[in-house]
Amino acid sequence: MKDQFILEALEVTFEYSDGTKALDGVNMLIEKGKKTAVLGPNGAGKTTLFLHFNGILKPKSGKILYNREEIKYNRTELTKLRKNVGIVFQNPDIQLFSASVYQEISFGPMNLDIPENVVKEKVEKVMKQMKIIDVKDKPTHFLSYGQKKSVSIADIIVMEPEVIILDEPTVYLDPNHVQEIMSVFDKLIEEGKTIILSTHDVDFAYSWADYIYVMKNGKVVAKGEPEVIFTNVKELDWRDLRKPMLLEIYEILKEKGIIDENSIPKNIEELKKYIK
Amino acid sequence: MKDQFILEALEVTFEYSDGTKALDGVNMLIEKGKKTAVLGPNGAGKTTLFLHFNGILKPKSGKILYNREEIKYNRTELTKLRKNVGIVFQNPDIQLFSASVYQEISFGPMNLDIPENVVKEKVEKVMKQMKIIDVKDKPTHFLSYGQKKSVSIADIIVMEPEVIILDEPTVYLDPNHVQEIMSVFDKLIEEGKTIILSTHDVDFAYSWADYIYVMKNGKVVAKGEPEVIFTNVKELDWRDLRKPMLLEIYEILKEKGIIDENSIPKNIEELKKYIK
Amino acid sequence: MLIDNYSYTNRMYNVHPVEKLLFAFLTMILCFVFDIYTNIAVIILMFMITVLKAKIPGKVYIKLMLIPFSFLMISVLTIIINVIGDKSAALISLDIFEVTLGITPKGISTAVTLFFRTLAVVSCLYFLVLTTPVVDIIDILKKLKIPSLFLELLQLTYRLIFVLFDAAGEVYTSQNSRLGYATLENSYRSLGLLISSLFIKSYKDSQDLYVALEARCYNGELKVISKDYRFCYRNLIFIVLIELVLISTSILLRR
Amino acid sequence: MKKWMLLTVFTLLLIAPQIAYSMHIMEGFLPLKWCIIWDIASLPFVVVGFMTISKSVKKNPKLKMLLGFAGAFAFVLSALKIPSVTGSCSHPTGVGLGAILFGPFAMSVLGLIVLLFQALLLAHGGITTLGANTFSMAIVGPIVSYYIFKGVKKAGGPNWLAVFLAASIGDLLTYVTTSFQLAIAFPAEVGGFTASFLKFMGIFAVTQVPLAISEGLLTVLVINLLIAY
Repeated sequence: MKDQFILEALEVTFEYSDGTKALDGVNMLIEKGKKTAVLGPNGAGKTTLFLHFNGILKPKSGKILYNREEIKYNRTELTKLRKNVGIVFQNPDIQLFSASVYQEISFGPMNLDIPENVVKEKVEKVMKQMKIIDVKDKPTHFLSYGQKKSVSIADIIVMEPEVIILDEPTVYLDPNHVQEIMSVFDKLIEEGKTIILSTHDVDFAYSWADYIYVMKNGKVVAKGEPEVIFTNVKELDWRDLRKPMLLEIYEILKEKGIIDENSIPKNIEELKKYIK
Repeated sequence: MKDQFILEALEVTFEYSDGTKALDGVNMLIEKGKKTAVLGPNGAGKTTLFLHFNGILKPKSGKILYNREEIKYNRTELTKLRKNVGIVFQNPDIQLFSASVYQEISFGPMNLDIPENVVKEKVEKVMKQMKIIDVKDKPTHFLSYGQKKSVSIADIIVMEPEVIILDEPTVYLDPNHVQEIMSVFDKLIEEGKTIILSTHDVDFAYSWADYIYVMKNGKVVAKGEPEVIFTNVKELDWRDLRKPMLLEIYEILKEKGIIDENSIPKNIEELKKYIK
Repeated sequence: MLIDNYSYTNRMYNVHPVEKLLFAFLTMILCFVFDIYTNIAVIILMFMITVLKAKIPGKVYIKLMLIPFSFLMISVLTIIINVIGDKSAALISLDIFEVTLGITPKGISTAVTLFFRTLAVVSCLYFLVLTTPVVDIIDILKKLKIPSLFLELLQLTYRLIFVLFDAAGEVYTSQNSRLGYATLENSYRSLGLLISSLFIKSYKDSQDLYVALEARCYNGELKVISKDYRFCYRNLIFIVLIELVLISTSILLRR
Repeated sequence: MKKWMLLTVFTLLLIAPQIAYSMHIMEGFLPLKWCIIWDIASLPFVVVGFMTISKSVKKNPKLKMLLGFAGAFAFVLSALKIPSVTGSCSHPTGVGLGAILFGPFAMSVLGLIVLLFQALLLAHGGITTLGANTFSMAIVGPIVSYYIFKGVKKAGGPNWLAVFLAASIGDLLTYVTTSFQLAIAFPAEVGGFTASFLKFMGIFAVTQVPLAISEGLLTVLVINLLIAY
């Protein structure tokens, strides 16, 4: 089963033009069809790494593989790669360039030389999916922050990428909106897409992700399944990372003998079930 | 004990110039020396209300009281009010406007016509307090998000206000940083200051606040002490507000008879203590 | 921004933008060609259409009409009042030092014509901008074969105006909260800081925007799909009719 | 009669501070002939500016986004209020600042874009007077500012002086151009163009000189802060 990894960063090192080392020998394997969360403090290199995954940045050394093949940095190959690996940036205000929601979303597919009538269909479909069909005729600057975020996600989904990378998608959103967006992602996962996101929210990452990477100072400092990474990894620096609350409580309950050793809960429902 | 409220909003209504009703008869009493959290979805009117508390916005009807006196909107009175009621805004990326950290923090006290050497002392002191002394001479746009946040808090603390209002202070910060900031606030509370903050993070609000207000659509829809508001208030719309995880788990444990009815834990340590 | 708000929410939002543009510009030309009566008719006509058909509140419309009024008043008065040699030709005159200032009948008639023509043309502009969003206007320009780089700059500028406007607002509020505008001296300093930080932010954001577009396969051209509009023949006939009525009555009433 | 005159002068003074809002020649004010003449006069400058921009954008695609931001920046700048010594407020033109930051060629195109949006979004200026306003504010002003800035620097003048003179004289020459445009379109009955020009200049001198100085000071402040970055 060697073809399960859709994206791979192998020993990737990157320096910004001012000499700051942003990535320092990063290895990261992204499993196809899975939910991967990247945790880590500000400035750990998460965004820089993401920009490598669709060829915006080129590693100084090391390589990036998409579907087991090293990516090439010529225009045709890059367009193909960027069609398949979409990035939703953190601040929708900077990602949105058009005052019209409709035009904004049509930008990506238009660059792929898809016929106009097909683009129109795709745009309509994705607007329904993201529940922004009612702001179709509104200018971008009329939208709330949450709506802008939805548009910026639609921007990417409309291109039907295989991998969707999200930089801090939950920041500034209210819980209600976070849930709405997450249910869209769940559907995408069902369709076989791969999702990678960075976040500061350990509780969220713990119960959402299939696999977690922790980065610090341009390095991967820990990786593993959520239950494993937060319980077993000794070398984690807990000053940067809080333990998920659920896990802390689980450990207390385990200590008091109320819960079984082997049934680590991923959410509250599971916790309820596991308590003797 | 009638003088315990330092800020009061009484039946405050506000409309933006385009006619949107942002506040609709808001009543909010802020107790002196206490920690108040304001919860609610985006667009609920939290920020608009905060801008009333230091006189940036003037209510269309209703009134704002500071120290039991209705605030007046002339220059001298506003200056006094704004010195005493400081607001730390949400996004430090946008809000900081100076070339250097020192210049940024000294902006407020300089406007208060404090002699320059005194300003210098105050700025140094607050930089130590916020642990940003090592970035003193750096341009603000070179800082990490977390450092920018610390600077934006220092901006306000340096003016030594009686009330500090924070709009979503924990968003996008590392857990480590959140804790650091919170310990600064704890010290301020010990000194008798009053702190108000808005947040989306119910877990955080639950264990941090002395008193919670919930806003929606420009109205206060619920208020009370944390333990009370999340357990007793039936009419709360739980689509907008999640129950704090600790409380959910407490209820499960109570149901299973593992924890006592009357010992509602406010944090994990308490939970640990209360489990039989 | 008031005008921008209404351009998206008015009742004529869905009318084909070319129809609206045609109507506004044809009428504008008539304002220049014909005399004061035509102009007064246009002022009334545009008011009626904008307020009754597009449902722009009358109060808003009048408030907007007052914006250019100070320029109009000053300029018209400057044109009316002249240094004159022959006092007898003047209706009113006044000696200040050695100079005689005065107003002549001819001056008044020029000024009155100018006054009404200006208001009439302004009414046409208001009809256009209050009913037609900038996005649509840029779309029309696209059909006029204007170089695409220029249109892309228009498109970007329009969007970014609001981004920077919000940013400027946030900085202003933050400065105001910290007493930045308490005195005149403070105000200058604060405004200088605001402008320079806005410039830096613009520069940084432009870099980030480029990266975000690159990630969506940007290849040097901002290709997008425009909204579909269909011409409405009833509207077109209506436009032709109104213009014809304006032209014929203007010619007939002219001696 | 004299009372009536005094009243007029009084009203004039009352309105005067507001003229800052409207130094753009308003929509419909110029006769059609002059609208077209100024359109034609502006065109070559805009075309040259546009070609310069085109060439640089081809070399550096990032520049397009930067120009978009620059246009938006200039627009937002002109919507800010400068507090004035007289207690009233005025709007910076940004002519000098723009010319120093972006150069006079780019400013002809950016200026045109800003003026178009001012007409469409704020009803300042207009479509028929776009050419005339472009000529005064996006061509004459920036060119004058730019060469004064370069000239003073070359002569060894300090930076602040170069910036101050560039911004304030650029501002003033914008008004002079506007006066010229109004005077040539509306010559006085007696004295013709010259008399009319002096009249408009007189009005502008009263209202705009303090504003030009304010803008000069502000521009110095901004440039100094930018250098500090």
